Amino acid sequence: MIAAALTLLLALPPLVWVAAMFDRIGTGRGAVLIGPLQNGAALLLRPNTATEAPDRLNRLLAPGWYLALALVGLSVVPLAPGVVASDISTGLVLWGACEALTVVVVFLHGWSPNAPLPLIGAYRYVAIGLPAMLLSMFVLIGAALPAQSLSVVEVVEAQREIWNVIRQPLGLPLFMALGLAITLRGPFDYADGAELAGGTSAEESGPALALWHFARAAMLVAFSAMAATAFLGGHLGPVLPGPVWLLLKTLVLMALSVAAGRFFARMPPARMLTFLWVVLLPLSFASLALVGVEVLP
Amino acid sequence: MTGIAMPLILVLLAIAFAVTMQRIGAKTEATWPRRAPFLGGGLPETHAWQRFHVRYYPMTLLFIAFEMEMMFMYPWAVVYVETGIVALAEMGMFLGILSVGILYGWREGVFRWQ
Amino acid sequence: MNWLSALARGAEIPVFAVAGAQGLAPVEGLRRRPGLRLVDSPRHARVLLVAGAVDAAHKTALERLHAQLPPPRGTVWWQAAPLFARGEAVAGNDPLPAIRAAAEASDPDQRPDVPPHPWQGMGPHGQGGRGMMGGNPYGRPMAMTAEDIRDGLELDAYSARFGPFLPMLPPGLALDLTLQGDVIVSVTVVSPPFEQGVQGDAPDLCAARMLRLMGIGPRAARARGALMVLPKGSGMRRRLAAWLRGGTVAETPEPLSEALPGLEWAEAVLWLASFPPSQLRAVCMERQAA
Amino acid sequence: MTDALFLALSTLAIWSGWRVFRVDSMVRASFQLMVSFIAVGLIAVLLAAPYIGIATIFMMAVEMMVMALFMVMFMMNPAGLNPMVMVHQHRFSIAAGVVAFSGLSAAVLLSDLPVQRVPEGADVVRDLGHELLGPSMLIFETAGVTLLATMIGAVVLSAHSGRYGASDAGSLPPGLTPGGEPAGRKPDESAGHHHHHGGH
Repeated sequence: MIAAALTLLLALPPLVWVAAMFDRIGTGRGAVLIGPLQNGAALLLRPNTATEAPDRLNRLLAPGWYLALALVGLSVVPLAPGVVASDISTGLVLWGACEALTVVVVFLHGWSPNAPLPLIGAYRYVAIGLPAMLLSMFVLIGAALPAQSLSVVEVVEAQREIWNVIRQPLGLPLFMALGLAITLRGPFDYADGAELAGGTSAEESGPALALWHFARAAMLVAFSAMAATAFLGGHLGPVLPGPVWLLLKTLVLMALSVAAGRFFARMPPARMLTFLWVVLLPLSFASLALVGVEVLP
Repeated sequence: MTGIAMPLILVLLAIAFAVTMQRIGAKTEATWPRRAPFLGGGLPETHAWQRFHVRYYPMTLLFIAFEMEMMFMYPWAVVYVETGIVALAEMGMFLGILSVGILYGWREGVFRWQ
Repeated sequence: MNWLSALARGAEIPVFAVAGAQGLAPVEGLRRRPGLRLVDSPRHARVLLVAGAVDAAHKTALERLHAQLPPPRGTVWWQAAPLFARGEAVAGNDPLPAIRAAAEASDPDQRPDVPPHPWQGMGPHGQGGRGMMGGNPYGRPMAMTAEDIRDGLELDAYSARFGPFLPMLPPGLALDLTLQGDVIVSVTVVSPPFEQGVQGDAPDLCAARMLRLMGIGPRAARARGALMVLPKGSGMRRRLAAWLRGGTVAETPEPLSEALPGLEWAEAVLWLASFPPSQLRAVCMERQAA
Repeated sequence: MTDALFLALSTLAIWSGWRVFRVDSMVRASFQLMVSFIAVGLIAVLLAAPYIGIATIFMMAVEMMVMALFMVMFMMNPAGLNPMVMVHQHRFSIAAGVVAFSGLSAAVLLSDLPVQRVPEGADVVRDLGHELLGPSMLIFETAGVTLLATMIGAVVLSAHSGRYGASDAGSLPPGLTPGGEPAGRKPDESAGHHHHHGGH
């Protein structure tokens, strides 16, 4: 348990670096390897400015909470058979709680500077973040059906025969939609988008901004690890040891998420809200029904 | 049941890390022009904090009801395979009833901006 | 923290670019330049780049913007007459050396250090406010309730001047907006967008600006799905499609004070970006002349 | 270990519960309450209820989020820029608090609480599932209908938009024949405002 937690803490910074590299590939800026580190260092040395009458405490803590949620979400992922940092029998629900709290944290991040653009970003994000969470609940329940358990360890064990991505082909894409929402990316980036000049982080600078980006990337890692575990068999795989498989699958999903974030355009929020409830949510019903019929004895 | 100790430790670590890191940056004096909210050179008349006109409030109410129902589904999922067709039928009914709620909400336009 | 500073020396310089007259196309040309990175908010920037002439009427706005860059900060005037005595003026085609130099500079504030309204020590708690909603707590009054144009709920109306240098609006466009939530309730055009010439109306440039607001690059937009995310019936799809095909858009927009109220922020911003700057300028000038 | 955790979490729950009434900002108050509930949820996990505990955290996160939206929307001075007192009817609330606290404490101390240790490794979530699909099936299905009624009620009471347009514009259905009289029941002229009122 402690070994697993230490492994996570050691693996997270390099993986965040990799996430930043993925973000840089294809932007034509060069310096893919060292660029994110240099920019991060430069940002850390800049000052953060106060805004008029901000909520200081929440402004200080919001990036930390975001990072904490990414870490807790990551900690329910088993790294190898029997090696898991948070060994809790309701890991899937704990992951869901992390998603819900992410909405709260992003809202606080936008609320606390007392400035118009972050505030609009915060409110828009809540509109989209809440229903996007329903999608992940359905597809993760779909992953729990064959495992007959809410424990993430059991979910992995149940995929020895066949991965959930084959049992539940719609599950992974729908879960990726949630992933884009909690990592504030592309089509679901209603918090920090360009039409709000950076939205909830428009007023942040210096270390606060660097940490917010760090936490976003950490959340991408956590989400990808969770998706790899729930749909791609986690640490299961031939020849190579378990943690290596998990790492490889996580990297693939990180790359996929980054690519999806770049490919799909962002709708105006009201349109996305209807799309979520009327198209994606019924799709997730269907996905659950499909897996339900499949696993019936 | 100490499975929650590790998440709590991780939360404390993350918060400590974030607070420490935010002490690194240079310190500046916060003058009033520096503190003004960014509006591209423009100025607001009032504080941004306000009785914010949330445009999707009926959706949030629908959402809460829906979320409540989802919480029944987790225990259901655990015993689904054991119970078999009964569980499928029961959840089908349950979801059917709630889908009516979504359809009604859609027809009444609650997913649009009010 | 020496190693941190050493690492930071190789970083890209974050630049907040203000496009003046004829400045939009040159600024867009900087977007892929290595060594600098254009950012959306002055809070993220180290250097303020003023590209193209900004008329003296916008001096105060520019000074306010300048103050919002966290210090130390530098200024570069690129093909623009300096409006205040900070930073370096560049006439040539390449502002990068001047930006590098400005990244070492440290400009002081141009605006006086006074709160928007006096408040210190006033009121029963010394925070400048009175009662529940009155006074100027911490220098500003609180927003008050007003009629709404959509659902009739009388909640607070937020009035502010947006622009002239907001990156999501056409450069130079300053609007006095009243918002309820993120829906625009009323609009007054304060100053029209700057003249951008023929280059500013170039289809690829216009399409890239609009697509950036949708969170994607021009390459991703070649898949026609990008058009589907735009609202139907507003003409935005038609105009973006024309730009993506390489055609020009010659539609005249409705006057802003009639077209924008009732739109939600993202829609309004996309609607504005779906017209070439020259057309928007024409329609705003027409209004001001009348 | 468990005892220390229990003490820490209950202190957090009580402290943040108390802070709810001491802060000025509606947002802070909502999320202080959320923190309090999270601590209670974690205590439930310690009490061998891993599902109920974590589900409490999950539910309270979204519910307090929505509560914060509505609190900010309808309360004066929502961010507490001017200091204020969160408590109304000060004396009455103190009295009510004392009565409730002593009543509940008396109930806990005086009643004969059953001692049934949950066996180590018992799968309580499975038991809960069997309960839902077995003896409590009727309750479960009733909850579905109740929640549907909640949804419809919430939409009717709060939504301004309607099937046939905005409610204050009449929201009249089209005629049965082209250009004919609006179909459906006629609103009562003397009744003034009808039901859509958007919660002023």
